[in-house]
Amino acid sequence: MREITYRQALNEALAEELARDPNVFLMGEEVAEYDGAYKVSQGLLERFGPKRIIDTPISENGFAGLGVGAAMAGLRPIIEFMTWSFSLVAFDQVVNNAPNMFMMSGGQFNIPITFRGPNGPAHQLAATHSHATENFYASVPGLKVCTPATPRDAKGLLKTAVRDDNPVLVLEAELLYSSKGMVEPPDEDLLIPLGKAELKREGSDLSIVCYAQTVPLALKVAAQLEEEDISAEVIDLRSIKPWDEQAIYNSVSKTHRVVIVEQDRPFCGVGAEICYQIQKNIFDELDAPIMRVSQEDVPMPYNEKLEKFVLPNADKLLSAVKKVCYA
Amino acid sequence: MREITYRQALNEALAEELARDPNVFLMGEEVAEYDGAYKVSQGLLERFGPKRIIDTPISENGFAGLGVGAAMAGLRPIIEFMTWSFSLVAFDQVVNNAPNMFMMSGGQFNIPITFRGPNGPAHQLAATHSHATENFYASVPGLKVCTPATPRDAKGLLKTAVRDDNPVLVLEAELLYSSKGMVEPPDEDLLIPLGKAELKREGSDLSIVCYAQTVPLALKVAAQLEEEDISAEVIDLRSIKPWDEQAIYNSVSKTHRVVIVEQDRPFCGVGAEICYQIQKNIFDELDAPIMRVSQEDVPMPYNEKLEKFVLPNADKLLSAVKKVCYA
Amino acid sequence: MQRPEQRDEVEMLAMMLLIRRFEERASQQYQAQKIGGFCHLYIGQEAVVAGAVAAIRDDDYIITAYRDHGHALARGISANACMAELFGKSTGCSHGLGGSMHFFDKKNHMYGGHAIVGAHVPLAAGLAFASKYREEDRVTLCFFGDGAINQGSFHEALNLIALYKLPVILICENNLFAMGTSVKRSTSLKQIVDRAEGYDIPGDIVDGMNFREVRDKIAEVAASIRKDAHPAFLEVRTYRYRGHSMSDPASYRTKDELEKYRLDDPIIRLRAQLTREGKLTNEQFDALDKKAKKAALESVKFAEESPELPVADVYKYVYYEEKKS
Amino acid sequence: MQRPEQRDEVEMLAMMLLIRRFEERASQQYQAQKIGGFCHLYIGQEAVVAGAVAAIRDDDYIITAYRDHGHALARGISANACMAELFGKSTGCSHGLGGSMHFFDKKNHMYGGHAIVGAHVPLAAGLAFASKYREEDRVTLCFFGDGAINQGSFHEALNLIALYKLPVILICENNLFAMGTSVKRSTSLKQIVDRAEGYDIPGDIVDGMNFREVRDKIAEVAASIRKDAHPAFLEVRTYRYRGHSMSDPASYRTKDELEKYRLDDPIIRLRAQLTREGKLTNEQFDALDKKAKKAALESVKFAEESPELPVADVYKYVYYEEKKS
Ligand SMILES: Cc1ncc(C[n+]2csc(CCOP(=O)(O)OP(=O)(O)O)c2C)c(N)n1
Ligand SMILES: Cc1ncc(C[n+]2csc(CCOP(=O)(O)OP(=O)(O)O)c2C)c(N)n1
Ligand SMILES: [Mg+2]
Ligand SMILES: [Mg+2]
Repeated sequence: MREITYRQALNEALAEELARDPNVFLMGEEVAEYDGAYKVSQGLLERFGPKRIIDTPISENGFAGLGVGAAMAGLRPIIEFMTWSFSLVAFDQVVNNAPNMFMMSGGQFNIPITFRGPNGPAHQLAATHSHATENFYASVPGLKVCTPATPRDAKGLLKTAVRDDNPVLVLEAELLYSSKGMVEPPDEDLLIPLGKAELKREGSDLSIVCYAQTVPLALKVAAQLEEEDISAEVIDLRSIKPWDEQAIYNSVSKTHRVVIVEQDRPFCGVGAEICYQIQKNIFDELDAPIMRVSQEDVPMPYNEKLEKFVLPNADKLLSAVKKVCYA
Repeated sequence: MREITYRQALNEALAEELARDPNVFLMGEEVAEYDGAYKVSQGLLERFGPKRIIDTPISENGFAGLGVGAAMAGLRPIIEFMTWSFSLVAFDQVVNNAPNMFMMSGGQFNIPITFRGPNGPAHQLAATHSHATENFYASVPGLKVCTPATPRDAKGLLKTAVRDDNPVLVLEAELLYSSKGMVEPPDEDLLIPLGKAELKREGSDLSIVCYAQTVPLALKVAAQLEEEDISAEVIDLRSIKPWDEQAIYNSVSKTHRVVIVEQDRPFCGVGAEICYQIQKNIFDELDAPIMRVSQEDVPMPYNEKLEKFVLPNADKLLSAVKKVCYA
Repeated sequence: MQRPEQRDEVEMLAMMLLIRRFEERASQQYQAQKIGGFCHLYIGQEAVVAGAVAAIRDDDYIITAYRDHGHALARGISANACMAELFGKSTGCSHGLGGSMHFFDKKNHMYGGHAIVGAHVPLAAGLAFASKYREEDRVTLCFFGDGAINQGSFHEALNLIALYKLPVILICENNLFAMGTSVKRSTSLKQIVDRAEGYDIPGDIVDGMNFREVRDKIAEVAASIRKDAHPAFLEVRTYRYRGHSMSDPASYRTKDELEKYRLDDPIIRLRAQLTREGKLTNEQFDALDKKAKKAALESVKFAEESPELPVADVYKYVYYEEKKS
Repeated sequence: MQRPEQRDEVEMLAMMLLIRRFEERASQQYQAQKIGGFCHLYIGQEAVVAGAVAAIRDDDYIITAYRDHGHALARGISANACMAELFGKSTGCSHGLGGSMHFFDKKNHMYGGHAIVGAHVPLAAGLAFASKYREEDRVTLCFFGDGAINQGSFHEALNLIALYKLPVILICENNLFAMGTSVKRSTSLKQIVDRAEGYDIPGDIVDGMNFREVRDKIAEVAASIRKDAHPAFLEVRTYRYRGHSMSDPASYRTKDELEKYRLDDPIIRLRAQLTREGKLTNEQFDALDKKAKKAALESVKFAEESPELPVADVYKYVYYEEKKS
């Protein structure tokens, strides 16, 4: 194991999958000559050449669709959205062509494509550039959605995504690109399955369910809670569709209290679905209502303080935990 | 009061608002010379002329954006999507430009626009043409979303939408276009506020929350339940964002049991959000877990029997009700 | 000019007859409510796809919009599999899950049947990208309507296709209308082919009522593409005799206009050409037509008698899971 | 040729200086982390917007992309309001809620600052639609980059604009790059202006480093549009001296290329023209520059001292509710 950044981990995953399978190619804006807008594809053009690392014009709908078509013909495209906010102009290709083809063709055309890029609010990018898209995409049947929180997960989930025979969306956490963590050496085949949550911290008083950028937040708050003698269990979903129902039910059956902390919008957010399933499946285990911490339901403001106010944060999480614990 | 169809009711709403305010215009594919793909705009070209009833090329993204721009300059556009499935190619304009402009401009540009058209699965239109888009759009801050179930609501909500100073989406129920109902005569100003649910039927054993195409379904099942001595209260949300929390809480505080029946996909669907809020706000009133009936989480198949199997239906609703009642 | 792939003209006339007779039956069955959803007929446009298919190889990729019955039949999908698809049966070319607008057949390189206007043009770019990536000399034929050229996806795809020099023949089946909207009312151009100039893609106009002209033009372009990959744009002028879909009375055009085009019927034209050249007798033509009618009728029987999928099978078509042995 | 709206050239030179000095300060403040988010500088391109604004009326509509500081200043928004916006303060032109990429000012008919590439071109169509609807003779100026012309929204908007004959001047600020991608690598065309042919919109190429050429061309086009509404497309060739955004080292281009353009600097060029014609002395120029520097410096002070919005105010900007009296 070595310590590398989330960005390097993604880069290694791409390099390994490109090396492993000649049908894999990477396409997107500035992925080749520029080494990626966020440098995730650094060095790949040099190593794999312009046939497999391909710069595009600013045409998300066009190249997302090109990827789906190439997948129909047997290639395994990795399509980078510079950020997932820009996937909104390609929405129809991602939600109508990629996931429906298998059903519409009666099982003849599965689409082994990976869409990836940074997702969620970064820092003061304002309303058009701060979309957390996970609830949009997780609601679409036929898509799979994963949201790595650590370098190891970033690598393992991305590699799994590329090898999956269906459309998989890797929603990376831009604010974690420079964060570090321990990852197996490059020659081992690190594959992390979709639908397996990770217990990040054991606890007995309540369960905090989190993913992506909210994982470090949950861990920080859990440490704070310890000082107040509240023992929080922290579970990282890692993938949102499929999600690991059993892991959550096991935890909640132990703690009987849940807070879900998510980075998306509140209305019809990911946490709403998880809440519904928990109360449906293990209603009698709940000693208190489930609480969620998410963005405020407003377009993202540019101003730094207002942005912080809109995002999920430690104060909000603490107060939700306390409500749930003293309920 | 007279009996008219849902389609006529929409047509009257358009005609009255066009007559009332010269800043209102209607734009979309086939709305003028063809009288509308579903004949909702019948006769409007003849009455209001080509300056105000405007046919477009097949360019949803273009004319949705044109509408937003015209609204910035003070007009009040009504943009018809031939169906909401086609709004997916205009997604960025609807979710990024229309609702964000007011925030991004620091309150200078509100966008008084109405987007409307038929929403949700119709009949055997298969995966690309059967989208129920309410959870996508309701999750976007800055948008308002309404879903009329009756001719009277169709008229009253559409008129309210056109007069609202913000982007309002009217998701019409195509399968109800030919259904009939009593509506006030045209010269009265029928305005139905957003965020007011309607109690469709009183009951004491459980609350069925529904909207749009699921309202007739809920009423049918409630009648059946009566024979089995289960008294179901049926509440039509009418608008999904904002939605009438108080009306639901009042009903649930009486019945202590809830089933939500929706026409969209299950994952992160509208019902998930309502469930979250109910359990969060009146947890102690619940005697059983909340159940939802929605589509199966699969792309829509063409085959008629399979489509029926995927959609919410009476059997599923009945079985959900029974689970909730005997829980 | 090379035309290595050309198929027998009488055979292709038979194919055009099959398309027409098949669709007449489909129309009847739709009215009898045996077919659901939307149903868009191709009648009148048969020479376009017949000419195209006659000019290319069996392993070239074909992709089109929702008006796809003709393309599927011309590509070699049986009338039975097509009719069964309309009936939603498991023997349909898309297993009864796609319906009229979503005909697929991987084996015959028919890549759909796509119902969102314009959204399949990027897919065509991807098919052609894959053949170029694998250094194959396949050509991708992408068919779309005159209404599709105003979609963003069309635009983005054309620029990508031109930029990457992809082997695609972009075939605009200009039947003068998109639903009730004439080209004049949808497009800011004197002629559609001019749009190709905005991407530096070579363009041409073809008479889509003339099988031979379509075939020869496409054969010429395909040969050039196989030598050195590049795109081409063809505006093929044609006409649909029926309404946009089964529910459209087509009152936006005159009877006279329709009659004018009927006189130029592509089947009658090819028949006359062949007869004049002594390659086809009246008896032979009648026999072909009889055969087409029979095949169409039989396809209805086949579709009716075919089994439906068990409803719970629907879950099998959400995610593909390779059976690992 | 009529040029009724032309503004004093010395005044416009002063404006170009203000834009440059303002952005130099913005760059400094960004590095000092007083400004957040993305920040795209316009330095080098000043003659484009200055020439455009000099040619039109105050009540014409202007809309542009995210590289919008120059457009806002030229339109008459104060340096103070612009800098305060960058600082996220309530005195900013968008109340501190939009930031660098989203400058708005209704009063000055500055319709934004839009950050999704290409997505504001349909908005421009809407602005022009509204003026035509109300029978005003306003012109809409829509600025966008060379990278935007490959977006679907650009395409759909151009077709609508041409079809409805809307009074829009489409101004492509071709600065040769979209981030690190040169026009040659993004567009299948020899020259960008050719894309306008695909819509039958008249197009022209303008030297964007020459204030007078930009102004005269736009004045001419605007006058023609006011007489009889129609669109026009101008490819304005310019250059940005800085990287794409503050975080871009711009290593995709050579120092030589940059130096070549710097020699052609739009401010130096206009200054030389005016000096040669005896309309401006060196002393006067220095005074103008001093004034610009002072305004830029003062704007920083203004922004720093301006109040922020109370955080809970964020809820006020979700839905507009008219206060009924
Ligand atoms: C994005 C989108 N918008 C609208 C529709 C509805 N629609 C289906 S076909 C059609 C007309 C298309 O005309 P054209 O491209 O000329 O093809 P033709 O029907 O003439 O074969 C329209 C508007 C759609 N399917 N997709
Ligand atoms: C739809 C979309 N895709 C990608 C981006 C990221 N992006 C921002 S600016 C830019 C380059 C635009 O270049 P150009 O249009 O030439 O304008 P310039 O920066 O040169 O002024 C890109 C790719 C975006 N904002 N929107
Ligand atoms: Mg057509
Ligand atoms: Mg540029």
